[in-house]
Amino acid sequence: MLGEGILKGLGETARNFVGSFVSEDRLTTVEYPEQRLLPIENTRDFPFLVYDGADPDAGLRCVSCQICEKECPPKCIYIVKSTDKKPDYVGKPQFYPARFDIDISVCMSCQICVEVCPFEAIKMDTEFELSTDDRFGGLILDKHKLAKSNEHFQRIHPTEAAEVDARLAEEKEKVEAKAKAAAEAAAAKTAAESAAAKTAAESAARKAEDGSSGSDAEGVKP
Amino acid sequence: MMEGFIFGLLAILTLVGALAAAVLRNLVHCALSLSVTFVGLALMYLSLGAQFVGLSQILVYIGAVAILVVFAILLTRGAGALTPHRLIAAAGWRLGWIASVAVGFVLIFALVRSPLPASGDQAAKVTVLQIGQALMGPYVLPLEVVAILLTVALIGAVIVAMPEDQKEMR
Amino acid sequence: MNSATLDQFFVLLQHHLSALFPTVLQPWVSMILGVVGIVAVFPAIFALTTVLERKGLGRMQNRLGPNRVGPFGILQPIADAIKSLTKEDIVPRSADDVVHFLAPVVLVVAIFLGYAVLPVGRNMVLLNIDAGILLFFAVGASTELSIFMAGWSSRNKYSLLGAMRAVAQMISYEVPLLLAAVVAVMMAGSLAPTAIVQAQGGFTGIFPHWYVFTPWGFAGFALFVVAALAETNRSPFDLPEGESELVAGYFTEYSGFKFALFFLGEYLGMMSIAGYGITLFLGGWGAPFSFLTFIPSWAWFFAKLFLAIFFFIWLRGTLPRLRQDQLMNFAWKFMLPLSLLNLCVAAAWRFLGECLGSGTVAEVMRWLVCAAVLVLAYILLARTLLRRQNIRPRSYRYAD
Amino acid sequence: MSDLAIQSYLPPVIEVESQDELLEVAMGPHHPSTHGVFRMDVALDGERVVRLKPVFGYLHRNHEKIAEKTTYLASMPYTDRLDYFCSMTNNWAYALAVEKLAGIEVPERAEYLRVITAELTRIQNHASAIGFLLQEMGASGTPLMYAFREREIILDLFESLSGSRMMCNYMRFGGCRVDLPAGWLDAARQVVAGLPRFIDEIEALLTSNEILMARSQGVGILKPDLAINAGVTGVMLRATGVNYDVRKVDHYGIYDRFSFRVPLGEHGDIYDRYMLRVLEMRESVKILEQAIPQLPAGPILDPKSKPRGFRPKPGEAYGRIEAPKGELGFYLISDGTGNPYRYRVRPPSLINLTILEDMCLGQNVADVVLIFGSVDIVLGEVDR
Repeated sequence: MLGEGILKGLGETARNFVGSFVSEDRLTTVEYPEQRLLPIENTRDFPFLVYDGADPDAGLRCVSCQICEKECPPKCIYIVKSTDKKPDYVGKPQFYPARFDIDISVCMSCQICVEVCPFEAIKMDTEFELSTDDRFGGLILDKHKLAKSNEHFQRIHPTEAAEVDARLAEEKEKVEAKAKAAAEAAAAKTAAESAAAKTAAESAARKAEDGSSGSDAEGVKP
Repeated sequence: MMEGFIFGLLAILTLVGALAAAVLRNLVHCALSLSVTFVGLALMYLSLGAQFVGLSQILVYIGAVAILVVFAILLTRGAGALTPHRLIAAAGWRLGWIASVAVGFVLIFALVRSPLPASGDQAAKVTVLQIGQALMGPYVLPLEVVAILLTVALIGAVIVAMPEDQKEMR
Repeated sequence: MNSATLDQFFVLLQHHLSALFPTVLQPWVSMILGVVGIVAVFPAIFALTTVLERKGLGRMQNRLGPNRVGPFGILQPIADAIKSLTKEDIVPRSADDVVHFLAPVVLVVAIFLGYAVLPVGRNMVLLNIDAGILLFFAVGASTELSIFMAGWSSRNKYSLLGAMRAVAQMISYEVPLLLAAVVAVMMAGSLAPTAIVQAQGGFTGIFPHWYVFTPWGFAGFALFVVAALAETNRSPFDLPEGESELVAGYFTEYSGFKFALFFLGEYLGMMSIAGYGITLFLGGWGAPFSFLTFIPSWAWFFAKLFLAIFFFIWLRGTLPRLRQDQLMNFAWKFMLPLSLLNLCVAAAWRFLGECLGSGTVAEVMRWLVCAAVLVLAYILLARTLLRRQNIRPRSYRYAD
Repeated sequence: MSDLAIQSYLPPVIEVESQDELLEVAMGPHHPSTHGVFRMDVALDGERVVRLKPVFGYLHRNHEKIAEKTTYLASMPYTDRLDYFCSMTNNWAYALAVEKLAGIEVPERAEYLRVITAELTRIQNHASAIGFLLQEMGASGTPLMYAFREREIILDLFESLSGSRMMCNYMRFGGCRVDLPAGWLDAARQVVAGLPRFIDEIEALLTSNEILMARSQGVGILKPDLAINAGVTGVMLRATGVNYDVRKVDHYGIYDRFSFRVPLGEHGDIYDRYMLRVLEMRESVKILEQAIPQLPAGPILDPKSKPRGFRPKPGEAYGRIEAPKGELGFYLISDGTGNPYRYRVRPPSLINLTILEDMCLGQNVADVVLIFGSVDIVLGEVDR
């Protein structure tokens, strides 16, 4: 009560002063541009669009369904749907975004677009050094700036990307199997119509087995 | 030669300060000019070799009296406002002149009548130690009387400044 | 170079340099050299202090402090100087520009004057006058006026409040500061700083005769330190510039180089008051142990100065600030009675020394009696004051 | 609590000798210690406060109206930005309200995760509140830096869990958004193990400091009856000695499963508020020490809940929790569409701030910033 409290406090700051020379715990700052913190896997900053393969235009997963545009809380996404269609990763013809802009000066990094996207097309980036001297134009990211490869996604969020890849592969496999089965069925139908020979039917059945095992092998590959 | 020059400078400083204190319109400026005068006087004492008196002059007059004056001005709300636009001599100036002439006469009379040493250089060097011994020896009674007077004044000031309700309590 | 020449290195340098000039000019040249020395060395220490303060505070707060300009940020003050020199000098339109301009100048000049009688080493004092301590207090008192000028001329409520606070605080703490210093003056029997340092020059065994090692000296030193903190507006007495209330106190409306001058004045004031504290109680330029006397006297002085500055920084890193009325209460109800008592104890020490003789038992007796009186008074006074304000540690109940 | 009669209330009037002698000072909106943009028009008689008018709204962002125009889910990230120090508890309060409205059950594991994140939030909020209070007191940032050191560690946990340090947006109607990443629980255990050391450090630095005691004891006293009448909650209310903690009163979540105590003050001054924050941090550590080992396995989200097309049946609900700053409530009315018909936040910061003038009148101007700091507000929540 008579000054001990002040002395105790002085002792505490002295401990921290000395401690800052010997202990990591007591000197927690990181000298930013030269040193960086280890990246945390779940970190989210601003959204980007995922594309498969090498070509950002051809491989873009986005099918321009505009769900994210609608669900975005601050309404920072602007999408213009294409008039034509292009094949998606399973080969099905889909619309694609003719324009896809995100105003990251408005975006609040809430990740709701990622949650609502049924096509795994939009994901959160970890890039945060986005300062620009153009306050209006420089902070609007268009389709080309937003498009980043699946490899990038795999690098920044390995766990999530692995899950997504597995799910997509499974879906693709399902679709392919279905398509193959449909094709087989159609082929079998025509075959049965054209030639009612028993041997021909047997060979067709054998072929179908081969095909399914082949698609299995394909599904494991990625 | 050198002494004369320094004296001249200090005299000008002191006089200008005093004049400014008398004629400036803004009261705070007047107070600040007054402290310039105090500094000039203190420097004069110092140049005459009276260290203790000179330094006490600074300590007491700059450190306390000047501050007291500006505080008094501020607390009586005269600080920001300029005094009304009129010449210093406008109202009551005759009285002022009479007073200053009278004071001047008294001072000159005192100066003329007091026996001065033949030359300024002859003044004995008085050390702080000697002043202390004089105050504690032959002059101890006046010193104590002054001390009691000041203490009484201090207590009186406290009582005047005390809020009414507290005064009644005591 | 033996230790004696090293000790007197700067004195000899001054002599040799002034010997180059004709005899008539020699005293002048010698004086100018001394002034140049002070004007060069102490602002340099000020520059170093600013960066040390920021780094030291940073270390206490688990961070690095300035580290960008030069190696370990040591050139930071140069960057700061360039910044403050090139910044626009803004004078508020309604400000009283003459007074506004004069305030920082008066402050810095007055504070520099205080260094004239500060002995920074053996024979190293610019002006060896009888009433040196008095000069220090005289110029210290005149800084108050410049602070008032700054606050008043800015025509800003925060500035004026800050200046009023600062002046009231400095006047209040000048009394205990003086009374605490008087003890050392009494014992040394002189107002001259050099004489006071010499009076503390001897050694018993390996320990020096510093005043701080006596009960009255320790109490006087503690009181001096507290009053010095208040006098220089340092934490925990930094209310005049308490930014959480008054933005920046009396220099709110200053910018650029004038602001830098206030900053300089503040730190120079802190260093000069620390220097006088060292002179009065910590043996000035004397070595702390008899076997360390080979180290030059000026090195000891500056080492002690840096320690004192570090202590100030340390306090700043730890303590919150007091409130105005508490500050005043502390000055008048605690510091003043204690320093008056300390004066009596010092006198008693002296007479007890004459009465009891010089044996070891008598020494110890004297020591114990004086210490007991001071400690008792401290405890009683502090207890009473805290109890009257109802300040005590508390315990808490819990609900389940 | 019931023995405190509710009376009609008139604010105290401080008598002054003359109105002309008053000095009017506008503290803020750009004042260093107004925690953002807040203004106090203070009338001073010398250094004594005789009138204080709080002016806020500089940070008004239309939160409630925006929420009524968007889907239920889209409001979740907006709640992060109310009290941006404690997004986890904001999320929880909103999720709780919607769960009540729609009758959604929360899985066991998600309840535990909510408790863990909420108590971590409480610790970092109280630590920073103490730091800011001492900053106001002029402690040159040391306690604040220590508080931020611990806060960073806790925010690291939040980032690795939810992806963001402050704007977590972690909770969903019927659970939480994502499950724990690998190694999170061990990291959390380590953090919790280090917290008592930090609280001891803060206490050694501050609790027995005579200057802190002198500055805060007997300053800014709030009387319990006024506190209750004004609807003050949280630490502010408990410092007056009223035993009211929504965790104990409302039995929300799974708080009944943990043993913890509610510290109570008796003077209602700044020191009590400071000490209560310290003691509550200790209690939160206790809860965390119980909750982390008990965390069960299982789903984290009600399987019936879906992100899109959420339409609760018509009705109304009020969900409230003990947020670090007091009782945080969300009142929702649904008309069966995808947007709430009415969305109302009960912000503890705002309601605790309403008695600012009562606490400040007659005090020294230097204490005003201190009293203001001891309320612990975030302007984002006050202005919404």
